[in-house]
Amino acid sequence: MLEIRVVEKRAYDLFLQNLVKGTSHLALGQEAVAAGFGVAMRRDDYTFCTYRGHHHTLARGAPMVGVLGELMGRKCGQMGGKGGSMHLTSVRHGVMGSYAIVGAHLPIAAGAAWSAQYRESGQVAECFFGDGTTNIGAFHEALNFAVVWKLPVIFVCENNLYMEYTPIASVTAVEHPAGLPPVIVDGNDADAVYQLAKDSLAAARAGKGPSLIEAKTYRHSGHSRADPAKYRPAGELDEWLKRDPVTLYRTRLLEAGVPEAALREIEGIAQRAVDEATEAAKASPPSPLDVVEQDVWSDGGSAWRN
Amino acid sequence: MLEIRVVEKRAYDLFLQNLVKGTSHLALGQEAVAAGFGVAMRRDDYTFCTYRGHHHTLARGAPMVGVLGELMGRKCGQMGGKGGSMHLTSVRHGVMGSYAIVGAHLPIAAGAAWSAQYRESGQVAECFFGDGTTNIGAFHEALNFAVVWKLPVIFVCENNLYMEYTPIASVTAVEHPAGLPPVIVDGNDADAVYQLAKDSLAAARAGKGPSLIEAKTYRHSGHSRADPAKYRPAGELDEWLKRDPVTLYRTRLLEAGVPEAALREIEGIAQRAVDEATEAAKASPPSPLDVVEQDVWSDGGSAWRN
Amino acid sequence: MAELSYREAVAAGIAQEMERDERVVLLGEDVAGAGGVFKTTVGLLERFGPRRVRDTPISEQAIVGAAMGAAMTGLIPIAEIMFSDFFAVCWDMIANEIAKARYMCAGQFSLPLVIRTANGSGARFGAQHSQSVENWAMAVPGLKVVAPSTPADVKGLMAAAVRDPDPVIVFEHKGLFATKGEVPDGEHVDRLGTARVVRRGDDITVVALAQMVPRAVEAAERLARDHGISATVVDVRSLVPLDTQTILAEVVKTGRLYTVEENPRLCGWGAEIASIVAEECFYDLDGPIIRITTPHVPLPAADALEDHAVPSVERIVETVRRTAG
Amino acid sequence: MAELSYREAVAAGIAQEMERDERVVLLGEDVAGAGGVFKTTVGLLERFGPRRVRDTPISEQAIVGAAMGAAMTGLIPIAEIMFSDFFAVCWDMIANEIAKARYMCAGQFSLPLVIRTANGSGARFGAQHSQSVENWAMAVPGLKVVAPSTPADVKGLMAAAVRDPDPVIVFEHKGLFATKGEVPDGEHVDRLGTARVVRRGDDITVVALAQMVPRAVEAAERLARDHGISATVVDVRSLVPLDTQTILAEVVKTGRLYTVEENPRLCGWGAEIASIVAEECFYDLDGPIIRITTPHVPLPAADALEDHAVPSVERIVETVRRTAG
Ligand SMILES: Cc1ncc(C[n+]2csc(CCOP(=O)(O)OP(=O)(O)O)c2C)c(N)n1
Ligand SMILES: Cc1ncc(C[n+]2csc(CCOP(=O)(O)OP(=O)(O)O)c2C)c(N)n1
Ligand SMILES: [Mg+2]
Ligand SMILES: [Mg+2]
Repeated sequence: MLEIRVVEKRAYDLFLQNLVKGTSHLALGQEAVAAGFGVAMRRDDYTFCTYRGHHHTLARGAPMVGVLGELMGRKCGQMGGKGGSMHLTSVRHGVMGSYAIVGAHLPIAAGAAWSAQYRESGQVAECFFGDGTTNIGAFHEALNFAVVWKLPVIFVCENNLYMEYTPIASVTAVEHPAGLPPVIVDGNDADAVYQLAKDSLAAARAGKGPSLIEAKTYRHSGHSRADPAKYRPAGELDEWLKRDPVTLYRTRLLEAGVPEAALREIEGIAQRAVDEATEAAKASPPSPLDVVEQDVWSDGGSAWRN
Repeated sequence: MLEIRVVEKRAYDLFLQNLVKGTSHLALGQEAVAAGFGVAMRRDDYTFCTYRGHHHTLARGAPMVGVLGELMGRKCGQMGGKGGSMHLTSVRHGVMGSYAIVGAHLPIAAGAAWSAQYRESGQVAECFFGDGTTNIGAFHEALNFAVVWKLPVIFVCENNLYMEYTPIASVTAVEHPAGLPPVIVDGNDADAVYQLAKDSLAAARAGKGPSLIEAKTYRHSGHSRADPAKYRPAGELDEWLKRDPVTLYRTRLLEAGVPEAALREIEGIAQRAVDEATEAAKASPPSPLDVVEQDVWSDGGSAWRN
Repeated sequence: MAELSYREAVAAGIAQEMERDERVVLLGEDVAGAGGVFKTTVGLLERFGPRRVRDTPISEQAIVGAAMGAAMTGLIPIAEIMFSDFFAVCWDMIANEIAKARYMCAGQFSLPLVIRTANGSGARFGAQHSQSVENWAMAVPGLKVVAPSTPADVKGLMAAAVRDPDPVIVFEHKGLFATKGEVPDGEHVDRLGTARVVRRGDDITVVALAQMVPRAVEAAERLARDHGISATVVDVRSLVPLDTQTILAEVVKTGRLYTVEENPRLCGWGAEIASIVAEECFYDLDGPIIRITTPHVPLPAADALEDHAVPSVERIVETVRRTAG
Repeated sequence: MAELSYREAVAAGIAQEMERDERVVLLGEDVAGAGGVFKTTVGLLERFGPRRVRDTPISEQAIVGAAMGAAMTGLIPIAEIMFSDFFAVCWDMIANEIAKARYMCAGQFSLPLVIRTANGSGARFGAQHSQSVENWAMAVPGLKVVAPSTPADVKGLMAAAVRDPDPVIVFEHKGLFATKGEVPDGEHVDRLGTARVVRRGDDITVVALAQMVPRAVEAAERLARDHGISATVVDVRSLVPLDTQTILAEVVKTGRLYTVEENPRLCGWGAEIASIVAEECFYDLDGPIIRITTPHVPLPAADALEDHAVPSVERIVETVRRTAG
């Protein structure tokens, strides 16, 4: 969780230094959801996430240098600069992609769950998305489909109160989607998320079908790098900062008797790891131009004619 | 209701005589829904229906010759043969179209309701669709949209237990769509439908927003002309024939003291009207070929270049 | 060789591949219990069981999205979209997700899946159930696209599509389902990206696809018989990959190109082929390149109107006769 | 004349029409309170109020569908689809409903509506937020399509789109939002279906659209200066209706056609224009027709990669120099 926090902050700094070009959607404030689920998942479970997916990608163990390098369009980037911030994928770590069209990855995650069910592999697909996503058709189709086919998929809504700049409450009436009543969890409490994650994963693995989880959380920054988030009511951010998941967890550890020094050390390690990843990414050359015409097809190329 | 029944049967006969070429989806058995709503609606209210839309089109007063002519591809057809059975439209009668892509007309009906709200015209949009439609994304988007914008639109699901050939219960988990709990009505009881139609229309006109109605009914014939409906369990059709809406209503009228002779007379009138419409349609020439390149644009033509 | 109808050949191709590979699964609306609304999947449920042949809700995004998710995790799904017109309700899944995913992740996974669909006119279903949308798919990088014109081809190209490691869209043609033809016995696997010269002539080259192929052939017979014009007919079969070698070679031989397309006029595959020819063998051309297409209008429902809109044998003959001077 | 940015000109065009006609309404995601994610609708909520300028849920089918329903019942809606890539999630509404409804009902109603969207590359948003999909729209009969390249044009064509009685898709270009230019004072209404000759030359004709227009013009300057090649540049502006008169006339004058397209290679508008030229002024051509396009791949995200994929001034110059012999 801490590493995610530091990476997200670094991503912001790198953007300010003009080293990150395209857009990026930080998950500052939402780290506990990724951390709680990431730890609870089995190595071969599948993660599907959105353009706001750095946290979930890192939580599955994808290396920081690949993430930062991708944001910077470097050769060392997770996808060599072809995907960018919104499309982080690390199949090796079970991260089956970050999808930038709202709602699209829900049916896809259901499909991965179908495959796990068919292969009797015991794998579960986790699908993360935002509150705004509950208004799009694909959300509804995927939930119904997963329920009817009893698929091992967990749909996790990170409810951060806003779509891009519009408060979600002003545009949604969705409450009981497609026969799947949501289980609500404090998304800023990593332990609570972890516990629920474990339970729902176990249920999915036991063949009990999908579940829908609503993790209540908040993004500390704007929607994307272009957004100063002026639409927020005064004081809202401050309230949520008081419940910052990283601070909350730190306090909890202290209260549990973990010495301050040990926490400092962990913090130092995270900081150094991110520094090193940053330097490695900076040192990596830009992606070679010939990748542009590669990897459309499985033969590695893009030929559409003979 | 009776006229609709006779027209639908005639459409079937004409198909057997190879006078109706394309597909057609009869509403035999579902007439009471159209009749109940048709009578309750204000002249300037809007109807939106599906490919299974003959009944709703007729219930709004569109002439039979236009409907039968359209099925036969005649010049006298409602749209001169350009739309066919699945796309009956009669703007003059408030029938704003029949739509053949499942779910598509729900957002469109919401849009007409928005227009009525904006113009403060007091009009209501009625949107009819089948049970299978509850599984497609557009259904969900439209309902949420209508609730959030508080639109004067009534979504009427004619639940006839089947999508094309697949029983709906095997593929749907949808129960409480987008914050709009359905009101259930016996769709074979024309009076019950009429009463509910009146109430929901009044509510919509009073600015109370949309409603969702589930009319339980059954189609006596197959899904479309190509379908012998072998997938039905034995006896199911017979059970429903006992509750045939036309017979039910006839019995009720008799019980209410309407003399048999009066009913016979009405039946005779309906029969003759359909006979006349059939002859008129048969006498009409086929659509002239030049309509093919007409009416893409409002200038009446289809030019895409100068 | 057995004689099969085009619709039987579809089922035969799917069955052959399901038999061969346990990873091949089929999903779609009414494909299982009912054997498909066009009866193209008859017998598959009985033969392969409900685990591998599955009916779905009316949820095209879920159907195609599920196929994608399954393909990236070890299965080889065949998804049916009942009518190609309905691509529009799941176009995001096809054009933005399936087509682009492999590229965006720099090849970390592949998507071995097939989307098959009933395309085209002939059944008098009107504007929303009769479209030819093969050009929609061709315009999107990341999709392979075939449109077979015979029973043998539909079986062989279906098999090739299933075996291909990338997403392939198979456009079956509604107007051809009832046609019959010889299909090789035993395993039959064709090759994507290969056009076929159906007929050879000296004066002009006609390039056609799917339902337009038999019409082009008949037109060629009549042109030879009635007007002394001798035509080569090429069946494109595969739009992506496109067999430009065969097409260009045949155009160079006659010096004249006609394309016969069912899709509406603008930006069809015919425009693509015409443009390739106008760039790459301009100096071999003896006259204008002429596209024979459906006019740029939606399709009408009535039989006479539909027949008038879509290129007919008469229209092909007439156009060639008038212009091949 | 005032100098406006392209994004300001979008808002100015909408405002002009909302001012004129009470029936004009605007809906879309984040268009009201936030003034649009590209700041193209800034000030409209304040000026016209929440009844006429409305934020919607993330429901593209509902947005476009509602626009259609409203258009057939007396309003003139302008629907924003935030990125043109998202057309794919509401393609049924656009391609199957809006485009076909008037035809199917034999003209019983019209659909005076506008769908405006941010199209194209330049912002390094990757494969799902950078596409140029004007060819998707052009391929569907029943849609009018414009893609302006200057602030004046975007204002004037927006106004023309609103006044047109049929559905018009306005492709605003992300790569042009920050560009500035003179916009006529007072009411400014342009005409659909008119191309513009931006520059005249003797040797070749270059036909371009939207972001490719300034690049084509710059390439033409360099070709003149460095290589002695004198080029006409035509800004297509409107794909449907298409001003074939202007285009054909300019091609005939130089005898050589180059198209510069941002959409991926296959079945783009360039193919359509090339095909028209290859049919209608074949005998006026002095050499092959050459299309300069993005290769047939999804777009990569990294800046250098994106720049490499999309036609650049250098690539235009280089291609012409090599082939205009
Ligand atoms: C189909 C579609 N519509 C619109 C967008 C633009 N968009 C990107 S993110 C976003 C808001 C999503 O809100 P939410 O689901 O709550 O996720 P969050 O960003 O809050 O994590 C929107 C509207 C999109 N990417 N895809
Ligand atoms: C998007 C889409 N998918 C599939 C179809 C094919 N189709 C036509 S009718 C139908 C069944 C619809 O069932 P329901 O909504 O219950 O209506 P009913 O026919 O029973 O009146 C299907 C699957 C379609 N027209 N549109
Ligand atoms: Mg949110
Ligand atoms: Mg039904």
